[in-house]
Amino acid sequence: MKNLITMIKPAILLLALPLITGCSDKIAVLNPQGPVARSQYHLIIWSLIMMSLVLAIVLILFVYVLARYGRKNSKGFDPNDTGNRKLEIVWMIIPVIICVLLAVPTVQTLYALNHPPKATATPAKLAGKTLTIDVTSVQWKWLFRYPDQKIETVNYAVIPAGTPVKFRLHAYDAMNAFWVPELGGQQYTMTDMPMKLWLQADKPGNYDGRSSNYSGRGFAHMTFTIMARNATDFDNWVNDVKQNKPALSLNGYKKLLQPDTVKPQAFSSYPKLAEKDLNKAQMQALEAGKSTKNDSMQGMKMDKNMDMDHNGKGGHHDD
Amino acid sequence: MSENQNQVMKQEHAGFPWKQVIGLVLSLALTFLALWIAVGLSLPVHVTLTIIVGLAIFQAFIQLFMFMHVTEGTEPVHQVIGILFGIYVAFAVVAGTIWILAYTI
Amino acid sequence: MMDSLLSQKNKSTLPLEYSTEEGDLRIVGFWIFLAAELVLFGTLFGTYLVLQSHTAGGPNAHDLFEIGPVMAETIVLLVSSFTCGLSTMELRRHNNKGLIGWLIITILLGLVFVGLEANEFYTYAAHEGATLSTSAFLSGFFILLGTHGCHVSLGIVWIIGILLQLRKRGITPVTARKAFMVGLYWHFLDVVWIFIFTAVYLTGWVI
Amino acid sequence: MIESIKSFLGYFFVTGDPMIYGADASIALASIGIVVVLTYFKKWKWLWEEWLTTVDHKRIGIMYIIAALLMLFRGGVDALMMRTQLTLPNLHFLNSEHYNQVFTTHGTIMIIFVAMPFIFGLMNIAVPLQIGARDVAFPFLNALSFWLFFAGAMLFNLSFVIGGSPDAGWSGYAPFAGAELNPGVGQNYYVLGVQISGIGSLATGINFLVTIIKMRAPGMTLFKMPMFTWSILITSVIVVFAFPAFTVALALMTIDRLFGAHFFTIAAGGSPMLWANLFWFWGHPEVYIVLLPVFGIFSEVIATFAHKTLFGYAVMVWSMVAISVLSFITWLHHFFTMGNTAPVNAFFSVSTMLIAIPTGVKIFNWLFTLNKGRIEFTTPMLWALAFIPNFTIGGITGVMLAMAPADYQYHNSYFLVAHFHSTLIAGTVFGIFCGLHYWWPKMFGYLLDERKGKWSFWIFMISFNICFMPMYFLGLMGMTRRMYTYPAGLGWTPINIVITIGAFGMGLGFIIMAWNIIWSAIHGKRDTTGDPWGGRTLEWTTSSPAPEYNFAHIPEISTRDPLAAMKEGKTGDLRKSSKPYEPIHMPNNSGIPVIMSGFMFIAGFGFVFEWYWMGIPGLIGVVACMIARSFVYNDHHYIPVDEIEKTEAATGRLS
Ligand code: HEA
Ligand code: HEA
Ligand code: CUA
Ligand SMILES: [Cu+2]
Repeated sequence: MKNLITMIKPAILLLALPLITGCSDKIAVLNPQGPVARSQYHLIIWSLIMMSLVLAIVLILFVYVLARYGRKNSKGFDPNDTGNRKLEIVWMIIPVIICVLLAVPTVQTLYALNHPPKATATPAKLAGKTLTIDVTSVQWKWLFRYPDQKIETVNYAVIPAGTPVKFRLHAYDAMNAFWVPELGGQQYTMTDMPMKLWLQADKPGNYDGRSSNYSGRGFAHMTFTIMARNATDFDNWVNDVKQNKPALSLNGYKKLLQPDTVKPQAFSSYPKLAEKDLNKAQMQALEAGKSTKNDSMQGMKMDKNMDMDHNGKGGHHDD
Repeated sequence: MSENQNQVMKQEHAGFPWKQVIGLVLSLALTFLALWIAVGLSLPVHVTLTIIVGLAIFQAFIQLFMFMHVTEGTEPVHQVIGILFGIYVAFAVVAGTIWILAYTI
Repeated sequence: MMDSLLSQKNKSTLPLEYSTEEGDLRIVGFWIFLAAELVLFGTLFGTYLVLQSHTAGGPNAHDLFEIGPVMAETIVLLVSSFTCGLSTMELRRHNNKGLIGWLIITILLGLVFVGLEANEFYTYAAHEGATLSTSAFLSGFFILLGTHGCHVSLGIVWIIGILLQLRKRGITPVTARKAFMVGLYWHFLDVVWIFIFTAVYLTGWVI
Repeated sequence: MIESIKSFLGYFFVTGDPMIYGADASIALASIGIVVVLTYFKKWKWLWEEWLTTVDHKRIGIMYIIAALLMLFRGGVDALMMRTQLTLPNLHFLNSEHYNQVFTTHGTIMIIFVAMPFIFGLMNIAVPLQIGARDVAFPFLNALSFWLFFAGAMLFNLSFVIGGSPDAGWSGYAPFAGAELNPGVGQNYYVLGVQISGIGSLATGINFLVTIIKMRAPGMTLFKMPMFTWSILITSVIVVFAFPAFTVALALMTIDRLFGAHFFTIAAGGSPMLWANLFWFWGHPEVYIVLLPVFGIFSEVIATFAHKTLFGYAVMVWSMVAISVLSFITWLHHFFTMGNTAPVNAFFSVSTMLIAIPTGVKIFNWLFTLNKGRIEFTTPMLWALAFIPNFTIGGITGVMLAMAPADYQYHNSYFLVAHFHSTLIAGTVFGIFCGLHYWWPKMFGYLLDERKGKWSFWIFMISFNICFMPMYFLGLMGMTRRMYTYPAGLGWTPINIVITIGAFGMGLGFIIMAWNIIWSAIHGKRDTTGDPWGGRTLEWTTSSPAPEYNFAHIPEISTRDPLAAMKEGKTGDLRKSSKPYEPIHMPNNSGIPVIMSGFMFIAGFGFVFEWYWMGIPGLIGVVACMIARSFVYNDHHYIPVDEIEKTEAATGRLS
């Protein structure tokens, strides 16, 4: 039964997956380094178990019928076996149950992810503190703006470990998606709709991020690094940037907005204009001296905490 | 003898086009009613929207039955199911799009 | 109801347009086509409703829509649907003259409608500077109404073609089918207009 | 002057790439070759009368399949180019621009110009025969659908050498695909080429819906129809209701690009996300459009070669109905990560998962059809069997993707790429190969060679697993789709090497299949009985290939699987009838479909380049053809009795 063996092989591969995860930290999604990624990881493992079960049932039946009835003169041939209500109900009910078992944690996780993760940083005075970073995707780079620290970085961001970080996501031109697999799942960036993504790193370390939504020529190089540091290192880094890095001039900022790939950089300040989170069309209107009025996607509130920006002009509300 | 065949007979021989006239009068009445509710009254927006959409659907069914004879033909069940499925999908695309992209209007 | 839907196999009692197999097939096919059109317009409605508030600083529904012209268009179209219904009735009576007469009145009303709509568009463009590329709202508006208007215009051309054939051949199973189908089409466009009236104009005034 | 001509040519023809010059040259050579051969053998008239103007569903089906096989070749070469580029990190086999065009054309071609036409081809061939009809409801429209598809496909493919290919992915997301960020003609080719063939698809949907509900042989009630016919009925419903949304989406994008509207733009309040919404409103049902028909094929093939009727017929039907209803309310699962509220994501997560239930019902019913059967391992049966485990993997990973919070981690990664190839290849492609081998004798009168068929099956199927199973891991390792290259040191390299090996293995399998087709045309076993497999349904009661009129007498049936019932002696002979023949009423050939599609092509090409002097006359030509058609009253002819007698005698069916 050569054919059977080759058919089973992929299944074995899939079943072996949870085992492999133990020994390789290269599988980023299965190597969660923060609470958000971890809750998704639990969901993934749970679904893998259920799915392995389904696959196992199908494979066992498959192998059985082929082995038993695949021979030239197998016994038990019965052309009148054309249906069986009871059996059919069984294989309707079991998938229903499996779907319920998958749907419940799915919906729970979905709602849970709307809230910031619990801070784990010590000392205790850090608890309850969050950090906000405004992220802008530009063809083909990532701009990170720290509205509270008033600094800006390109293609990398430093965050305090153990502290929930709220990334507010915008796009200047094409859609992209902001993904740091070890810290948690992705969100799109869009020109007309600011979105948010809570992430948190358990411990200091560097985590690779990349755009996961295709945006043109330089898309493959649209990578960044999220560097988690402990609280004091983070503060030191902020001070260092403030003191030792150049300011981002208006011209420099506009240059960054041109489609191109660039190296990681940091700036001790950013121009006022950057705060407005203009998209490409608004920027062009501004340059041409026209009004920058544009409509954002009204009503698409991700939750009550986040007010949408109805006229598309700066003005963030902090919660 | 089914109801529809009777209708066909009636239409072919009756003198006055009652069905058409009633259809017209009803549509005009409903149109003006909707206009009055929308512009003349000042009910809460959601109430107004619900009522006028309801009226529009009612009027669409008048056209469908009074003028278009959906239930006529050799096997009208086919076109009735077709239209119903069309309504289902059209509803999905309109309601879904609004829900996803602009549910507060 | 269901019963009568299923039990109409008996062709002899049915009107002429169903008398040939081909006629029967085409009418069912046309119904399915109309159901597909329902989705097509549904998509345009969804698009319009989502973009309705995206006026980008340009004129909005309140600035543009006026009750007078809109009601004129609506009444003309509703009446044309009525005259079209009368034409189908004459078809059933095998009265070719009546059929042709009502069809002509229908297309005249249709032409008035198209004229009114063109005038409406022209007014918006000329007086308010509202064009297809002013804002997403107006893109949605012009394309939704334009698609409907194109359908009406196409309907007019189609009716003219049928009138020619009716004059030459009289009422035959084939021409009867064509006249019946164009009637369905015309009523369908009326249904679409009812929703345009509601979702575009009334809603525009309400919000 | 010379300069301006030069610069025009530089803009018109794609330049600067040896691969493209190669394509230019081979297109020119192939065209010249075809013209020379046709002229030399004086075949122009034959081509025009027998093929280009035909309205015969069997010939249209064959033309669909030939076109689809050619497109599969093109899409496959695209795939192999991508795989070559991705074998190792930092390769420069393709540069970024070129790679982007290649995955865009690969995806679009495979879905729209391979999967769809292949299915349309098979259903054209089999459905009228299975229901005992002489043709489809609207033969003229059928020809028009084919030629519109063909015009769209040619227009799309032209982009490779003239003007430049689209490069925004097969899903063409705004705003990247809009005029602002993507000037040039590439995206115009995409919107117009796909639009033209889409209109043809919509017409096909209506045509087959009416054919199946109205033209079944006497006695064949809905619940006595063969399962393939059922699957096409339901697929047609999905086509009819999904395509209008796509028509609108493409039209709006065209208007944005050509006439400056703001549906999906960044500026003036346009909503890029609206494109995604409309695209997937069609896009998700589309995957079932290419899947349900192959479910039908598998049902036929599994029943035939297990020598049993299908297990749980009624449930098989109702599960497809359920899938068609659900398929319209799950589209958002393609953009869970676009900032939807939790209730929205929750609704679409659950509605998506629900599809697993009817699909699972089908899987188990097939397994129980095999149970207590007498399984015969023919080539079509192998494809059908391999489908079951391989597709299940694709399906369950689909359910994993349906869990929105988990999808935040899979979306747009190679996990997704693996999922959809597992469903599209193990489902659709295995299915069309299965149907191709199964109905081949009915199409051409000879069988494909079993030995070569099995070789190509095993090589293709094993390579498929080598190619796509590792992609799941690659996705979890963080590799995203649509990357033209990747850096070393992430652990991705070994996996990519394996994948590429698998891809070339699939190419080898495909070459063997092509060789099999050529070889069998010359040496293949002829099918003289019309029933080479021991079939169960009506298409096997007529001769192979079927005569122009399909059945000399319209068969009357009283059971499901009428041919099987006849063989068991339960009913009378379906092949011969003692009744005298009557002249058969058949539709006339018409040149209008091909001419009209030619005008459509011209119009499309004109609009691609925004040459309205060309586009508008093209459209006028289309309308003129329509008007001309509406005045054609005399479009049928009769096949005389003596001709029928001659044909029937030749296949030994004269009683
Ligand atoms: C033929 C094509 C095909 C088919 C059949 C499917 C079937 C399914 N697909 Fe797939 N899908 C695609 C083609 C297809 N898909 C494509 C092309 C894309 C990507 C497009 C792009 O972005 O370019 C995609 C993307 C895609 C996504 C988006 C992911 C993302 O972008 O992040 C999702 C998410 O929910 C999804 C889910 C599903 C599900 C739940 C099914 C279900 O129908 C599967 C049902 C089948 C089974 C489950 C197996 C058998 C069942 C049993 C044995 C019963 C028991 C099982 C359970 C109870 C679980 N698909
Ligand atoms: C039915 C649909 C279908 C089919 C059959 C395939 C078949 C294949 N696909 Fe495709 N694929 C898609 C639909 C399909 N794909 C879609 C929709 C996308 C998304 C596109 C997008 O992102 O927009 C995609 C994307 C996609 C990617 C991701 C690209 C990226 O995101 O960067 C990859 C990468 O490996 C890939 C690989 C393959 C391979 C190796 C095959 C193999 O099965 C191919 C088998 C090979 C052949 C049949 C070759 C035949 C030709 C020869 C043998 C000729 C040999 C001659 C010479 C070498 C000169 N596909
Ligand atoms: Cu993105 Cu709303
Ligand atoms: Cu989907």
